[in-house]
This record gives sequence, structure tokens and C-alpha cells, in this order.
Amino acid sequence: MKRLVLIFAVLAFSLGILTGTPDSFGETVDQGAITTEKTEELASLPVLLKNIATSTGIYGFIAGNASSWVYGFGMFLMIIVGFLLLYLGIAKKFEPLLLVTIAFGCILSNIPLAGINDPGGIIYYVYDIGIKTGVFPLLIFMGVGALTDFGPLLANPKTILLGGAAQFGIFSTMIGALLLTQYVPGIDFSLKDAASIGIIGGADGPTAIYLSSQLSPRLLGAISVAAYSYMALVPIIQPPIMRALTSSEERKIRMKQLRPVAKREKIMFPLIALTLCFLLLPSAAPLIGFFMFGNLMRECGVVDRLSDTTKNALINIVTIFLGLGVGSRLSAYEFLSIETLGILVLGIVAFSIGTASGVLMAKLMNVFSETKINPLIGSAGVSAVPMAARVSQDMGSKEDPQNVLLMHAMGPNVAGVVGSAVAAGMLLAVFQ
Amino acid sequence: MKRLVLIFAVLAFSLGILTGTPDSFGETVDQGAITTEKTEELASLPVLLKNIATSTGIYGFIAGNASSWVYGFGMFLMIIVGFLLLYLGIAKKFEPLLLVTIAFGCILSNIPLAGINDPGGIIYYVYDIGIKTGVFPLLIFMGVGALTDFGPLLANPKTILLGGAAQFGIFSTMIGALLLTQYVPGIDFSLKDAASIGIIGGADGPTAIYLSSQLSPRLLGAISVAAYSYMALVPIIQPPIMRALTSSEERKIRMKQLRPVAKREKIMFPLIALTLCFLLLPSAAPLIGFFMFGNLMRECGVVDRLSDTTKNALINIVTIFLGLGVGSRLSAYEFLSIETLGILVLGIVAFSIGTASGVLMAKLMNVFSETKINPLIGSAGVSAVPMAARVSQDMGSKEDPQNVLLMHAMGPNVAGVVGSAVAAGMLLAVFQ
Amino acid sequence: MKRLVLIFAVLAFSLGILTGTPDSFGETVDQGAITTEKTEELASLPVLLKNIATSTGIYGFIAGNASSWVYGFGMFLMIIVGFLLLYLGIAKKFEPLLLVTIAFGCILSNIPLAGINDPGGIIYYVYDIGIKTGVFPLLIFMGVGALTDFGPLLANPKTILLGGAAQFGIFSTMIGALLLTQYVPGIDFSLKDAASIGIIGGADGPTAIYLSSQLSPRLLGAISVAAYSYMALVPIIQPPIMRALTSSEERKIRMKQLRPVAKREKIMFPLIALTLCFLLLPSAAPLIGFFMFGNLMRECGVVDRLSDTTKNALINIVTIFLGLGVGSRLSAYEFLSIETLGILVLGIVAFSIGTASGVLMAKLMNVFSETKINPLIGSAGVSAVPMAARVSQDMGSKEDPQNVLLMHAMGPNVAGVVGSAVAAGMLLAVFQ
Amino acid sequence: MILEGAKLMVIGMAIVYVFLLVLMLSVMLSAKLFKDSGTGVPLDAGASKKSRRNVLPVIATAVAAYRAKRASDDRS
Amino acid sequence: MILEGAKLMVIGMAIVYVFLLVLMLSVMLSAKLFKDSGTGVPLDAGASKKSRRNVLPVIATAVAAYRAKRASDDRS
Amino acid sequence: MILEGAKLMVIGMAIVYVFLLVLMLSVMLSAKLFKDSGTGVPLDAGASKKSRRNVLPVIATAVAAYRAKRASDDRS
Ligand code: NA
Ligand code: NA
Ligand code: NA
Repeated sequence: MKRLVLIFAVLAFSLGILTGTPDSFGETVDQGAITTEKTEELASLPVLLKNIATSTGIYGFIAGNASSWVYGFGMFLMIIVGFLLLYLGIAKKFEPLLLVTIAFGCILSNIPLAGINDPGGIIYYVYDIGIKTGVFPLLIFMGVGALTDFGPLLANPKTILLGGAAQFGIFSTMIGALLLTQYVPGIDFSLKDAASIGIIGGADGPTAIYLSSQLSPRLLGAISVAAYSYMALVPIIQPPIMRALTSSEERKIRMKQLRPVAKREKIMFPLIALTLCFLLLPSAAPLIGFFMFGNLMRECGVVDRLSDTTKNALINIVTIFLGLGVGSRLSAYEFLSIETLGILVLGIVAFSIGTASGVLMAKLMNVFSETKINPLIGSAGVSAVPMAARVSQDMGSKEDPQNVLLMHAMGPNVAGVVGSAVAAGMLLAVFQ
Repeated sequence: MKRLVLIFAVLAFSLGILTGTPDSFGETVDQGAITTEKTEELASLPVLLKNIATSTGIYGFIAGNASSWVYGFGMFLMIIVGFLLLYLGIAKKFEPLLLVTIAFGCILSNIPLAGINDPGGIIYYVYDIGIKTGVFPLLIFMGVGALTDFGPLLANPKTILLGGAAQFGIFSTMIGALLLTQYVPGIDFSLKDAASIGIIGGADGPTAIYLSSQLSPRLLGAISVAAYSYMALVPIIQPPIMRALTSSEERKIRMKQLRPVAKREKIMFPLIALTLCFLLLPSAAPLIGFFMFGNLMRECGVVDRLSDTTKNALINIVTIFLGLGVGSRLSAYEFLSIETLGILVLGIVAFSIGTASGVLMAKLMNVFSETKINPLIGSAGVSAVPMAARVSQDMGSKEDPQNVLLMHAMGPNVAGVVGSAVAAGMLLAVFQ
Repeated sequence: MKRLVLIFAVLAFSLGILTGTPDSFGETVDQGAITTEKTEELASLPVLLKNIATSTGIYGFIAGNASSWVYGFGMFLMIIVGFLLLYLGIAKKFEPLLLVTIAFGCILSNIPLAGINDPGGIIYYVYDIGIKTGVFPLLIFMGVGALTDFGPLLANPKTILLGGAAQFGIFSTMIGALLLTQYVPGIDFSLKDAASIGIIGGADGPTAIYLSSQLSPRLLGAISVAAYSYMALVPIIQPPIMRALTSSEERKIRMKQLRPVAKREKIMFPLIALTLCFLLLPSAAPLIGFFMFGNLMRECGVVDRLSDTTKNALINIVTIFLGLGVGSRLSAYEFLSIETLGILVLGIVAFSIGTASGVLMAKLMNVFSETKINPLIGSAGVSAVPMAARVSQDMGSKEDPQNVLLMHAMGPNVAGVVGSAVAAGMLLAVFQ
Repeated sequence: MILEGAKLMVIGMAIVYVFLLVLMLSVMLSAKLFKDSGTGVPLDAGASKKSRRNVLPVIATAVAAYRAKRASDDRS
Repeated sequence: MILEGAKLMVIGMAIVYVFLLVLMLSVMLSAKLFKDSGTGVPLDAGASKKSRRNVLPVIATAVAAYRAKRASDDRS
Repeated sequence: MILEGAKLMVIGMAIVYVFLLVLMLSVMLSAKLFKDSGTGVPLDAGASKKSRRNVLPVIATAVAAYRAKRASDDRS
């Protein structure tokens, strides 16, 4: 990282010399400053050279500053943020599929004078066609459906309730956002904004992107980055909370082996979930519908070539464009504000409350039920598939190396995805 | 199936209690009824609860009824139709690639208040961009071209004529549709509608979708469902007709082994077909052009990576969206009518006449030719690749277990695809 | 080839008899001439037959002539050009991925009365959505990035300068285009046109398509065809120039084996190139940005599933559509002119000057440097990856069969891609 | 506005739980109907046997993958 | 309107047959020109031999696939 | 207008070379910083060894592919 900075400094210095100091501060920079009206006649060579100097990115960063810092130095800072996200994705392996693509979208969108994110630019199209319409997150959700095995949930349906408890993180964080609005100057979240921020606690990328693209497009960048970053940080955020809320005996609870699940049960599940969705909560139908469509293609066994493509070529292509499009929301104007800081703080609160709620719900269920649940699998209800389930397994085997909780934790884990989608659908119904 | 119904009943009952009886019958339901004008202030809790109850799908089905039954109970019926198509696709394996995706499109499009098929909804976009423009069926046709081996046709070109005879089903069914219009009250097909219905007899999905999307978008749903359903039913529809029209001796005719076909012949074929198309019938150029483009990529041997993608990732992705888009045409308003019944009846007539014409044409050719053709391969001229060719093989080997008709039947089978495309092009030329 | 012509002649003759001579010369042909106003009543049978005859392609070619030859015989000639391109792609294996698809786009777009390239036609959409916006060439560039190994360039960075020299072909050809404008009647290239023609010398397909789609859409067809044809002809164009400019001793120079390149260097390279691009030349950011995005996905090692899809399914799908869209620019009106001849002449000049510049630059570097470079690798700087590098290897091993230049030539080869993108970015900055 | 948030929380959690509860009950009902083979539904007679065979390797694979992951994480 | 349909049927079948007949003749012509190797066209000298080798396995595969399909259908 | 072309050529080649020169220098700097393993950056300790192992087969493959290509070209 230090070396990266060093290279940057050297580059900036050497190039600063090459381009010279711009002498037209205070003017607004318009794109492609070199163009003359009559394209058939270029300016004289010295003028042309000066024009070329004023079309460099360095000049753009400096002169853009003159109209407003968010169009000059701010863009440069956002490019640094982009490189930081690349570092997190590549070197730290934080959800790289999304962070690398978001980072590239962020960098490309913040290049002055390039216009990649202006009407006519490629990333503008990507955002306009795929994100604003909600198409890309829904297609990702279809792919996630084709990748999800609901077997553990079907083998032990009670774990569905754990996936519900974790959604408490969504709603309490929403209230947190409203509290910040009331008490912190410079932060002004509407109710819609608060709902979008809360959904970070759903720990589910496509749901967060879909909901905030519909309710609060201006916060989409910060919310997505927070959601994916904290999903990657689940192994750091969750364990202390889980340890604090459980006794060593509880963490040692062994759960009985999961029964085998019939193929027909797996085929029925997406149909049941879809039916409940259209009967009870039609506003969640796009999310749950595409999720269950992907899952039905996976399980029904007669369209394997479609589900293979859905969970490979299609989800990969859409991921690339989704990342670029989300990255385009990381503009200095929208991202570099005290509100982003607020969102980052609220996001970690959301994850923490969701984790705690899941664990406590498991303990509550143990009060009423004979067959005990290891409360460590409660935290997996926040989603963050499959990271959170792995954390449960990890903590369980620390207490008792023979205890295999992974598959048990997959139940609340995938239930959490459904739960977040239901919460998002309910919020859409209220606000849309 | 019984169990499905049982689950439904239980769900509907339990949910009916949860949501209560709506007290605002007679009002038009507008989408997202919970929204208040000032999003910053929600209604009081009881009002909010009532609003939420009126945003359930159950309420939507019941209240939608008040304005017109096709917006209430009709939508519910169409969802049942969707589940029925899923059943046919999954349990009965009726052309599952299309029926499963069409069924899901049907279900999602008929969910009240969800608006997935309204402007701004994802399936609306899919239909608008991919089906209305004809892009998706043409891309499917390109993929079919990349999957089709014209070798058997090239080895025995006379079988091309069998693919022509089967198109008689198209035109006679068209007349059937006009007869229904004249004599059955409640059925009112225009000449364009009749042509679109007739094309079901082409037994070729993309051609049927392309033609009816251009001539009769309102019938697209019923026509597609009929076409794919009957294509799946070919092993039931064709054998009795074939048996009735042939003697046991005819069914025992052995055909001489097909000669090997040179690679250059296979490369020339798509070019020849394309040339004939643009010289004789330019209006068929989109269909035949993309079909032959796919086939040329397959055969030319220098763009294998393109043809691989065409017949895998690309055709799979487009199939998913094509199905969803076609399913969106299965609205109660358009589907639940006496006309759909007429289309279903006419569709089976189309297949039967096409089958008979193919068989009779083979017998006619045997009158004039030395080298006898087994008339069982005539029925394969209806297309329905490769199902119809398998039926020919099956019936042939029942008479004489040593008789291998499969490859011989593939000739008229693929010729039937070209024949249907020519018929469709001719109809486009007349009406467009 | 002779046989192809023969078949054509026979077809044209037999069909000419079938369709008869049209009797309405001098009228403008409008599409779908058969349609009657009231679709419910068709014309009488003889009229209908006549109408159908006037909707054949043969009639279209002849009658289109009446308004202007470019709408009649010109279209027929362009279809012949399309078949010629198919022949070059398939039989001669000239860059088949692009020439076959461009050829098909050309043929389909020049079919009279079919309207595939008119508003509402599929290839019109392809061009409008993918080429005019620059989206397709950029996605191809992303795929090329995912396919490119910058290792040889990183192992011997001095070879970057060879990739610069070859760009001299771009700018000198631009001047050539202006000279033709001044001295050849019938040729009238604007400065933008000249720049687009010059970029042929970049020997890089997507860059040429991107630049000319932005600066000179009317020349896009001719420029693309010239670029890809000459890229395929590199093994014929380059060797005589390379031999003329080098002595046998120079061609025998052995280069020391390339050092291994660390994974981190490969990860840093796309980031460095992107940084330089946004600091120095933001107008090249779309091209270099997507190129480096693809390369980063390839090298970073954490998003392999994305880079796999990028360099397989995605690039293949986009190639098909890019080819069809470029082919749609091969209209008789724009292609059949003296200017196309000029472009073809200038294209070969561009390649030749680029080749010579690269070789001479290598010799110049040898004057100043201790470690000698084999000047044969200089010609690889024109890009045309990997063909030009193979030519270097080939000529080197002819002088000394033990001399392996291939990997050394890959350095300037990929540097040439970057160099062309920089040149294109600079031209965009000047004109846009 | 915080009151609005509280309202949303109450309603939201209620809806989430109603939905998931009904889902749980439906899944249990579905399990009762479809769990056993030999109930006369001809869809796939050997399915439960097949899936019994399949579930174990799936778990084994998941556990193995997880352990490999943890091992590599520890190393780094 | 039924008369219109009859007209369309006559013209339609005529066009379909004219097209397919010309296609059949062209394919036969093409077969005459391209069937044999050794005619001096250098495109792929060994093609006919190669394709002869290829066609048989193709048929065998198709027949095998068909029989497997029928067998599985019979079982269900 | 030819004068305009000449201007563009001078500026164009200048920009291309400035860009590529700075790129060359940056790549050299990057090589200095990242070439050796054991510099404390934990990204991939065994990378250079691994890539050393990888580069040779890559070259071998490329050369083989090239020779195969040339051989088939000669034959045709
Ligand atoms: Na969740
Ligand atoms: Na057909
Ligand atoms: Na180049």
C-alpha cells in the first residue's frame, strides 16, 4: 500500500512538470476543451499544446476544483477510494466479485473530462438500463436462487424463524438513521433513506441494491459499499457478539443430524414461497419471484442447461455490469459527505443487532422447545451466505472440535435471504 | 397434483383469516395503496394495518374482481394455469425449457399489485425489448441453426419435399380459424389472427412466436402455449394418423443407407438457402437469415468459439427471457376467452393435417419414383425437431425392429423448419 | 470460387424466369408492396401473384435501380462483397471471427425489401444500441484485456517504445488521406475521416471500430473491413519490408531470455496504465479503462469466474453482434465509392509505414543501448496480436533456426495495442 | 419521524414473522406430503433414496471446503 | 373472408413448394459440384474421407441416444 | 488541411511517446518495488517462484503452437 502511494506521488510529480500549471483558474471546464468550432482547422501549435494540457486529468482535477471541490479534488479522492476498494477486494479478498467491479466503476466514473458516466458514456447506459430499472439485481437474485440449496432449511424448518429474528437489525438501524437525522447536523435522511440504510442489515447485496435503487438512488453507492464490506467483515464483527450472548454450554450443544430431503420437497419449496409471496406480499414478488425462479430451475431437474447458464455465464456477466453501475454512484458529490460516515456507522450497528437478535431468538426458542438449538447458528440468520454459517461452524468447533454446525447454520442463513426480501418488499409496499 | 391443490386451499384459508374481509369493494385498486402523499408521515397504526391488508395479493384478487373479473379472479385463474404449465413441464417433461419459463412469466405477470408486467416492471421490459421487436425469437433461431445438422437432408434432397407437404397444416388451419370466426359466436379472428394461428401447424416455436408477435400480439400467449404443448404431444398425436394412412408393407420399407456428406456441401447449404431467400422471398430473410447464420457458424469450422456460445450460453439466456416475455402475454384479459379454446382446437387440427399431408406426400412420391420412401418419415416434415423424427423411427421399428429410420426422418424434419419459415415469410410479406 | 459463381448464375437465371420482368420501372419500391389497406380483403389472385412477384428480391434489385443504382444493383453488388468476405474468412481463414460475422451483417443488410437494417429491424437495433454508443467495441476490448498477458512487456519494458514507433503509421496515413482529398477528385475526406482512416494503421480492430464509430460513422464499414483484412494479411505485408530494412546480422541477433515476472507486477500493470491514462489523457479512458479492467480481472486472481466469462461467453456474444452491426455499415450507398478504394490503398500504406517505423526504431535503440534488440521484433509493434509477433519469430528462425523471438515480440505487440489506444484517445480529445 | 420509524418496525417485524411462520408451516405440511416415497405420486419413485445418497457427500464436501478455507486462513 | 383464406392457401403452398423445389435442385447441383474430393478445389482435400469417417459415428450416436431415450421412456 | 494533419502528427506522436515513456518508467519502478519476494509484503510469498515455474511452460506452449501453425501452413 505504501508503495502504491509512492508510485502515485512520483507519477503526479513527473506529470505535473510535463503539463505545467494551468493559467485559467476560475473558468468552468467543459469537456473536450481542445475542439475548435471548425473541425477542419486546428488552432496554432502553441495554442494546441496548451489546449492539450488543459485536457489532461491533472488539469481537470485542479481546474474542476474552481467551480466546486467535488468536481476537482473530490473526484481525485474518489479515485483513491476506488483504489482502496481494489486493495480490499484483491489483497484482502473482501467480496472480490463485487468490490473489484464496483471499484473499477468508481474509478472510471470519477475521471474528469472522460464523461464515461455522462449521457452517452458506457457506464451511464449501464446504470440507466440495468440498475435504475432494477433489472440487474433481480437477475443476480435469479442466479443466487440457482446457486442456493434449501435442503438444510427444509430438513429443519424451525430454523426459518432464526432468519426472521435477524431482520430486527434492519428496522432498528432504520430508527438509528432517523435518530442521526434528528441529532447530527449535516445528516438529513428521509424515511425512505432510513429504510434503504436499514436494509444493509439484511446482509444481502442484491436486495440492498434493489431497494435503494428504488427508494434512495443517491445513497446507492454508499449503501452497496457498506453492505458488501460488512458482509466481508462478518468473521470479525460477529464472534465477539456471539460469545458475549452465549454460555460455553450453549455453544457446545450438538444438533441431531439433518434428515435427507426428498427431491419433490425441494421442487415444492420455491412454489410454496412464491405462492405465499403473491398471496401475502405482492410487492416482494420481483425479488422473491426471481429468487424462486432461479431455485426452481435448479431443483426441477428438467432445465439444467438453463440453470447452469443462470449460475455461470449470466450471473457473471450481470455481476460485471452491476458492479460498474453501482460504482458509478460513487461520485464525490454524493459519497464524500458526513452522511456516508453515518451510513458506515449504521451499517455496522445493523450487522451487530441482526447478529444479536438471531442468537437471542435461538435462546428463546430453546426455552419453549425440547430439541435444543445451538444458539451459534442464530447469527447465521443475517444472511451473508455462506460466510455467516462458516462463522457459526468455526465458533462451535472451537468449543467442541467434533461439533459440525455448518449445515445446521445454512438453514437460518438462506432463511435470512428470504426474510430480507420480505422486509424489502414490505418497505417497497409502504413507500412506492 | 391433488396435494398441490390441498396446500393451496390450506394457504388460502389461513391467509384469509389473517387479512380479513376487505370493506372497500367497488373501488378501483391502485398500485401500492399504502403510500401516503407525504412520505415523511405515515398513517396511524390501525389505518396502516388496514392499508397493508389491502395491499395483499388476496385482497387484490378479490377487490380487482370489482372492476372486472379479469383483473381479480381471472388473474388468480391464470396463476393456476401457470402452475398447470409448470406441472406439465416438470412432471410430464413437456418441452420443459419453454413451458417452465413461460409458466413463471405467466405467474409473475398475473400477481395483482406487483406490477412486474406494467411499465417499469422487469417483465414489461423483457417483452418490450425482446419479443415485440422480434429479437429474441431470431436469436433462438440462430441458436437452433447452430444446433441443426443438415447432413441427412443433403444426403437425400428429395426429402425436402416432405417438409413442404407438412406446411399444408398451416394454411388449412388458417381456413379453419376463419370458419370458426364465421360460425362460432364469441370468436372473431382477423385474417392476420388466422395466419398466426395457422403457424402453430409449423410445429416450430420461434417461428410461431416471431410471426404472431408481428401479426397478432394479443394471441401470442395462447399460440405459443399451444405450439409448445402440441410439440410435446407429437408422440401421442401422430401415431394413429400415421397408422391409418399407411399399410403394414409401406411401414416396412427399408431405405438405403445415407451417403456421407462432404464438409463443403454443409458449408454451401446455408449460403444456398440464404441466396434463395433473398432472391425469392426477402420477407423471410430475418428468420431464414439468422437460422442460416447459426448453421454457417456451426459448419464453417473457423468460428467454433462463436457457434459454441451461440448454442449454449446465448440460446440459454435468450430462452429464459423469451419464456418470461411470452408468459407475460398470458393475461386473464387476453387468455381467458373462448378464442383460446378455439386456438387449442385449431392447433391440434393443424398438427394432424400437417402429419397426414407429410405421409400422403411420401406415398405420392413413391408413385413417381423408383427408390421408395418409407411414408412414416413424411410425418416428420411438420418439424417438432427431433421428436417427430423419433416417432417415425419408433413406428418403423415396431413393424420391423431392424429398420432404422431416424436419420432418414431427420431430413424432412429439418426441411420442415425451413418450410415453416418460408410460409411465415410469405405471410409477413402479405400482411406487413 | 468458380463454382460459387456458377451456382449463382444458375439460380439467378432460373429465378428470373419464375418472377418475370417487372412492368413498373421508375416507381419507387416501398416495402411490403403486397399489403392492401384493408387487411381483411386480399386483391384478386392475378393481382396478388403480380404483387408477390414484385416483392421478390430479384424485383427489388432491378426496380430499386430505377430510383438510384445504389438501391438496386448496388445492393446486389454488396451481397457479392459479403460472399467474398465469407470466402476470405472461411476458405482463407482471414480473421474469421470478425469477417464471417461482418459478412453476414453485410448480406442481411443489403437484402431489398427485408428491412433488417431499417428502424424496427434487428440489425438496426444492434447497430443503434451497440456500435453507435461504443458499447460493443469497449466490451470486446475488455475481453481482449482478459486474454492479454503483459508478462513479456513487463520483463523487458524497453520494448514499449517499439509499440510507440509503429503508431507513426496512423498519423502518416492520416496525412495520406488528406493528400488524396486534395489531389484525387471524388475523394473528400474531412480531418475526422482522415483520422479514422489513419487508425487502420493501429492494426487493432476494436480501437478502429470505436474511433470511427465516434468520428466517421459513414466510413465505419470500409475502415473495419480494411483493418481486419490487413491484419489477416500481416504475414504477406510485413516480411518484404522487414527484410529490406535489416541486414542478415541484425536478423540473427539473439535476445537474452526473459526474466520471470512476479504476480504483483502483473496486478500493478493495469493499475499503472489506468492511472497514467486518467492523469494524462482522460479521453482515452473508455478504451484503456476497459482494456485494463479486463486485464486486472485476469491477473488479480480473485475474480476468475468473471474473467473466464469475459473472455469466453461475453466476448463471443459481443463479437457476433459487433460483426453484424459493423456489417450493416456496408451499404452500397456508403461502400461502393472511390473513397473505399482510397481507404483500402491507405490501409496498406498505414500497415507498411507502421512496420517500417517499428523496425527502424529498434535499430535506433540499438545505437544507444548496450543490450541489442533484434529489429525483427520492431514490426510487431503494429499490434495485430499475435500475428505480427509470429511473423517476427518466423523471419528470425529463417536466419537462425535456434532463435526464438516469439515471446520477445509479444512485448511490442501488446504495447502496440496500448499505443493505438493512446493515439485514438488523443484524436478523440481533439475532435470530440 | 422517529415515531414513524417505530411504527414501521412494529409492522415490518410483524409481516416478516407472519410470512416466515406461514412459510414454516407450509414447509412442514409439504414435508408431510412429499417426504416419503411410495405414496403413489409417480414423479420420482427413487428420489428420496437418491437424495439420501446425495446429501451425505454434499455435507462432506462443504465441511471439507470449510476446513480447507480455515486452514488457508490460519496460514495467512 | 374464407375466400381470402383459400387464396392465401393456394399462393402460400405454391410459394413454399417453389422455394423448396429450387432449394432441392440447388442442393443437388451443389452436391454434384462439391461431393467428390480431388476436383482441384483445395479447400479440404481430405474432407470427404474425413466426413465418411464422421457420419457413421454420428448415426451410431443418434441411434444409441434414441434407444436410451426409448428405454427410459418405457421404464417410466 | 494537410498542414492540420502535420500538426496532428507532431502532437499525436509526442503524446503517444510521452505516455509510453512514462509508462515504461513506471513499469520499471514497479518492477523494482514488486519484483523480489521476501520484501515483507505478504501478498503472495511464493509468487515469483511460482511464476518462474510458469513462464517456461508458457513459452514452450507458445513456441509449440507457433511451430504447429507454421507446419500446417507449409503443408497447405
Ligand atoms: Na438477510
Ligand atoms: Na415446420
Ligand atoms: Na497498434
